[in-house]
Amino acid sequence: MIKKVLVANRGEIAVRVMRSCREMGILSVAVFSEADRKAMHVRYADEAYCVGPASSAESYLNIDKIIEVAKIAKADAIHPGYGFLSENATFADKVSKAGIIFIGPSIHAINTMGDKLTARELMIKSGVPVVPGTEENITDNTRLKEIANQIGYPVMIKASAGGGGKGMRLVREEKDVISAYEMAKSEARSAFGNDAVYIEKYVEGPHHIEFQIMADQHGNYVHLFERECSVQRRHQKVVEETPSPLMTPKLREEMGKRAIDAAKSVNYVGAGTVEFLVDNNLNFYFLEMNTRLQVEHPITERVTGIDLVKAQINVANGLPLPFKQEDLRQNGHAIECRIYAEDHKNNFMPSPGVVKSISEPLGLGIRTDGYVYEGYEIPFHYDPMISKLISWAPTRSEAIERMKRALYEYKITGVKTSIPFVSKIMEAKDFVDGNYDTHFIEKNMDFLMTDDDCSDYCEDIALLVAYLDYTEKMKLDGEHTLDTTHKTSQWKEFGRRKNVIRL
Amino acid sequence: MIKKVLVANRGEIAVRVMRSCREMGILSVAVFSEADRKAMHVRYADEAYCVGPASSAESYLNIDKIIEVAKIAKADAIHPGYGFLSENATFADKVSKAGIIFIGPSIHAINTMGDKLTARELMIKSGVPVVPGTEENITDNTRLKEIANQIGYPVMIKASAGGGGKGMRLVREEKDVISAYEMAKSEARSAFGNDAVYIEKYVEGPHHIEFQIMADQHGNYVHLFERECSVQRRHQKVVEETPSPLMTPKLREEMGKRAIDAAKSVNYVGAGTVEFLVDNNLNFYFLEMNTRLQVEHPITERVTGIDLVKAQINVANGLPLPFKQEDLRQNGHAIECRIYAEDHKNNFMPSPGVVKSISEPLGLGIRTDGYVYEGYEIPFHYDPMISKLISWAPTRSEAIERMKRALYEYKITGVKTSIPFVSKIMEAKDFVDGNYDTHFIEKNMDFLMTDDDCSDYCEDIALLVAYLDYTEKMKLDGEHTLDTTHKTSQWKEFGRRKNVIRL
Amino acid sequence: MPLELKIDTRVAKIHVLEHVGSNYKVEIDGRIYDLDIEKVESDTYSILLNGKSINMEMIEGDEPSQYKVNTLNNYYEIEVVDAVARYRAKAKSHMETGSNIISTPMPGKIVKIPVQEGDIVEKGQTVIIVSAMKMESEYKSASDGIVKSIHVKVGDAVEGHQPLIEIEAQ
Amino acid sequence: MPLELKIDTRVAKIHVLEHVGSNYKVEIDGRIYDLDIEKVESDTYSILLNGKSINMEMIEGDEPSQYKVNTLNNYYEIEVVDAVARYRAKAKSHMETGSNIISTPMPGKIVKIPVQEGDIVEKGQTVIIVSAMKMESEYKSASDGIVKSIHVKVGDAVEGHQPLIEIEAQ
Repeated sequence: MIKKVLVANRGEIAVRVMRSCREMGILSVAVFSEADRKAMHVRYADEAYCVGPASSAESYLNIDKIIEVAKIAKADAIHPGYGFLSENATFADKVSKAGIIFIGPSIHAINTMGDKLTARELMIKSGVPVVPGTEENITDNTRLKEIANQIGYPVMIKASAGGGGKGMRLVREEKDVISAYEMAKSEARSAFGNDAVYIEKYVEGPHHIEFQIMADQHGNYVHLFERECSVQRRHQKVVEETPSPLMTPKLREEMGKRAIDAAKSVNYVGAGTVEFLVDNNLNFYFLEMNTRLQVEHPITERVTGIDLVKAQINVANGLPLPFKQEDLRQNGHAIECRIYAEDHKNNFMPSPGVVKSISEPLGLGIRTDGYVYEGYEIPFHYDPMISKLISWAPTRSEAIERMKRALYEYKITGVKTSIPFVSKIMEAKDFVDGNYDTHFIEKNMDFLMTDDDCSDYCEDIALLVAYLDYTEKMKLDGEHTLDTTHKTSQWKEFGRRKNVIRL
Repeated sequence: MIKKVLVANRGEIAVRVMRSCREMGILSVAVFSEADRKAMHVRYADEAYCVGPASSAESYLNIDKIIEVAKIAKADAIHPGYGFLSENATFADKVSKAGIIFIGPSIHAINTMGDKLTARELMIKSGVPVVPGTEENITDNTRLKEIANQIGYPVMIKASAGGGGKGMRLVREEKDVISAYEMAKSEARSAFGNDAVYIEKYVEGPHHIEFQIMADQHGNYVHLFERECSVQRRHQKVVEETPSPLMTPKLREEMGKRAIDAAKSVNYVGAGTVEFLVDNNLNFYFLEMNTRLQVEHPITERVTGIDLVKAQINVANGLPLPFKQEDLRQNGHAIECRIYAEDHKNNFMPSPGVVKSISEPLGLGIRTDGYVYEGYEIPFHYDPMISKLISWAPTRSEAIERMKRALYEYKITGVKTSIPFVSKIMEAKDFVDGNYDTHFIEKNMDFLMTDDDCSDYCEDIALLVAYLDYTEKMKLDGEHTLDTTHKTSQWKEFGRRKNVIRL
Repeated sequence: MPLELKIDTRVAKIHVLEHVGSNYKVEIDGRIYDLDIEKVESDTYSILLNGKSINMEMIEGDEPSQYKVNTLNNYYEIEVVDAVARYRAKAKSHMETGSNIISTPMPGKIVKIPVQEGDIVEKGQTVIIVSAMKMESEYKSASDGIVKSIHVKVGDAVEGHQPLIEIEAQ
Repeated sequence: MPLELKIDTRVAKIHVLEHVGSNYKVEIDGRIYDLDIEKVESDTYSILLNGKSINMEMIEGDEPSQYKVNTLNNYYEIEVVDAVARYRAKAKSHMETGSNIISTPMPGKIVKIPVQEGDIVEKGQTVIIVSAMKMESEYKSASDGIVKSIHVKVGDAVEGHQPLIEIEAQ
């Protein structure tokens, strides 16, 4: 049985994994970069070892160093969290070869799902629907029209070497397909030096819906229902919820079945996520499988009551899943808002810096998974996500109301955060109505950027309080400058100042 | 419909009520004493009004002043919380007469349940079991023996004017009953100047188990299952859990039914709690009914998923309960630990003072209901309870493990708290086994008071860190004393100090 | 001591008329307010105005005279203008005349510099791309002008508020 | 500068042998430790000792030289003994010789004073009952003696650390 787990990660997910370890009586080992000596996961762990400089490539991605630490610390197992080495087959392989349990699926599963083309072919073979299209390079106009007709319009022409929207063209009718094809090719050539393009069905009003799956080493597979992740900005998820407002019981059953098929096709073991695109007519298509824990796993934990990290560790220990598909229920509704250190009013610029003060929302139906604390300096080397706020209630509308209440309570000063932005999402009509797809943020950007108006007196009072604070500050400065007999500690002095406004 | 609620309370319960108001879009009005200007409920509310000096009698118990504020603020309703005026029939009456909704039961219900003797008689009439015995003053030995035999040994002889254990005698056999009676009488005479005594059945291994009930204005009654509250110190609850480890489905059904009978006997409306004593043979006896929300209501909320404050407000609005008995489930297991500002190593002495820093436990399955914040001075005028920590998990043992993990994370400095004490409760074998009654704390006191041993190096490191902190502090003091050109703000300076150890 | 305070383009004058304990009677640009103001945390104030409970975070900016203020729904940047601050502001604006210095608000790494010294640039043209926290941000020229000097090169790690590129406005 | 530190009856001597950044090699009463010590919050330290991650809260006591230390499982009271502190301690102990002053650690209200000036009291005898936070606490004499003076009366509100009753030890 696993007695000590090295967590090869940082930030909130490292702390989250260690929480479950602690509950299971398992010791946790942190690794940290030189920039992270004061990070919460180092403080939270039972043991902590430095694995290199600030740059991720030299620390959190330093496979050999991390395995060396695992050996020194005599860790039985390594949990990779998400990001960093979590979907790195070489890492999983080296961990296993070092005689340490990798808490995740097999190398084969990671490799297969990590390669888009192989995964797509396997899904077709396994009867899991994929976005209709072809990965082949289309070289002549006849073949182009043939395939486009076969798929059915609208279609998307995409550069094989593509990314960032370059070399992409949406085509709604046959008459436009050739000119679009030529423009895409030419754009691809100049952008990537490679003019290979392929065609895919264009999914209208696309919803990003994923299924959590869990499998043990004994061939038992379950899905833990869906997560609706369509609130995205630049393919970055911002808000997730479960159940999906789009979902029907029939579709859930069908998609859950296909998600399990996808997992079975690679003999999947552990926790994984099958991502689908779903259109407004409830057609769904396999997108990819993430062979690790997801950022948004807490909403699934909240409605099913299952601790997914504990489940991962139990599976890694060779235990059978303690629940069957028919035991699982979606109880109520859960929403997650990701809180980033960013300035949404300034093009969502990341906002690292020192957290001056923080108070998390408390009370009924609220969970926070974070890692920053007062006085902590958020480093600029890593992801700007500060925390995840999860609300739960029996109904969706109550979960939204509760999230708004929690966001009202959540105070972080020193760095700009996305709290005001996600608060506006909770008020956006399309979101409240559950009537949204991946275009939601784009479509509602004007609303999301508008501040609610404060009455006239707000500004006046802000001015007054600034005035009082400044006056008091100048007075204190004066006192300290002149007082040369001053003996007590600055810290103590700081703590003692209670009635500071003495104009 | 209620649009604005005045919360006639302070501390965590005032904030907790306001949270639900906020989620419902209802404005909240705080009242505060002069000692509470900076209290969290004042900051959290939409409006706040001072109702008098620090002394509760002149502020939080000042009925006329509170009603006056409710009128000024145009509040539609008053929520009394628990304690203070929550079970004061005069208050409920005056509130109603002022045309304001009292969020609680009728004056008749408060009055009836507030009087122990009347309540006892009504329960007997309603078929709710009470502790066998008589409230009559026993004046002769024949009657004494007769009643004792009728009740069955062991019996307890109690002074009618009694309290604090004075004039109480436990009698296990008939041969001792007369001498015990005479001693009790004589003790009562000298302690209270009144030698009236009565007999009650002595409940062996007593469990304090209560049922949450909820009723609307349309005659619908449900119970929301039990709470086990036997972990008590001097009749003060310390830890509560639901389900009770003692409970059986049959007993739950029977007690739930009787709890509803008790509520029906006074045409109860709103949230209330029926407290029972249960012995080891699962006999149960009515103790009293609390006609208000209880401190420990969150564990019921967690396993049923129902927001009891919202339910109270909806009932006050005249809405029917949205659930029936058969809709309600106990999902998983919840435990609450009360966190007091007290020094358990010093006879549980209250420890008011300034909270220097606080970090609440976060993550899966944890709820905190508190009200103190960094820099807040816990006043000595009121209750020393800082917060309530609630853990939930699918099973009891996992809920205990999770509570231990949360207590590990919960850091409060500046005041002494009961965190170490309740942590030890979570480790006590009797508690872990679910094998405890109201004698638990008394019985386990030695264990609860023992610190887990730290290895040798702990003390050495503590010494070293004290040394470094002191040296650095003295150095900083020196700097500030001599630096007369020092211009920047002390606050800023404080925030900037990052690498303070520069020996 | 009546002080001037700036918020956006507004310049406000404040007079404290009465002050007992935490209670203030003040005049702000001719409007009279009765307030109860308490500092409750290191940078948080609780304000009661005719019963209304208002919370404000007052975060000191780069200078002690600058504040970033968060209210429930709004964010303000306020500057207290006293004699010292006024002098500094003057000196600064003089220094910057005709010059447009690009800097980042945070540390990061230079990803791309699509201009060279001497290039003519338009207002809004991207002159440098900096990566921080897994995101790339484009910095644009605030005016038409000529690239006067470039202080960094691709791959450099930079601190926040460090001059990266200077553009002379035309 | 080697200092003495007191913890209960133990007096410890500390020597810092080497110190680079946050890394220390120290000798504490003859034992050698290699440690990485960082102050992470205003009164919290993170310590790494051979990989073990240890957290300690160092809370300043009534004097800057006094610390209340919380570790995961333990609580210590530590006093740093330097020249100044030693002098103060001496003066204090001199002043208190033969006298036993009852005071409370917190504010409260006097509920009962079951003794009168001149009464002979035993060690452990309750001499005053104070109520705070809805609880009554009994304060007892630390030694046999005579009640020398009573500074308060029933009903008085008292501050913490205020002398309430003085008992002359016999």
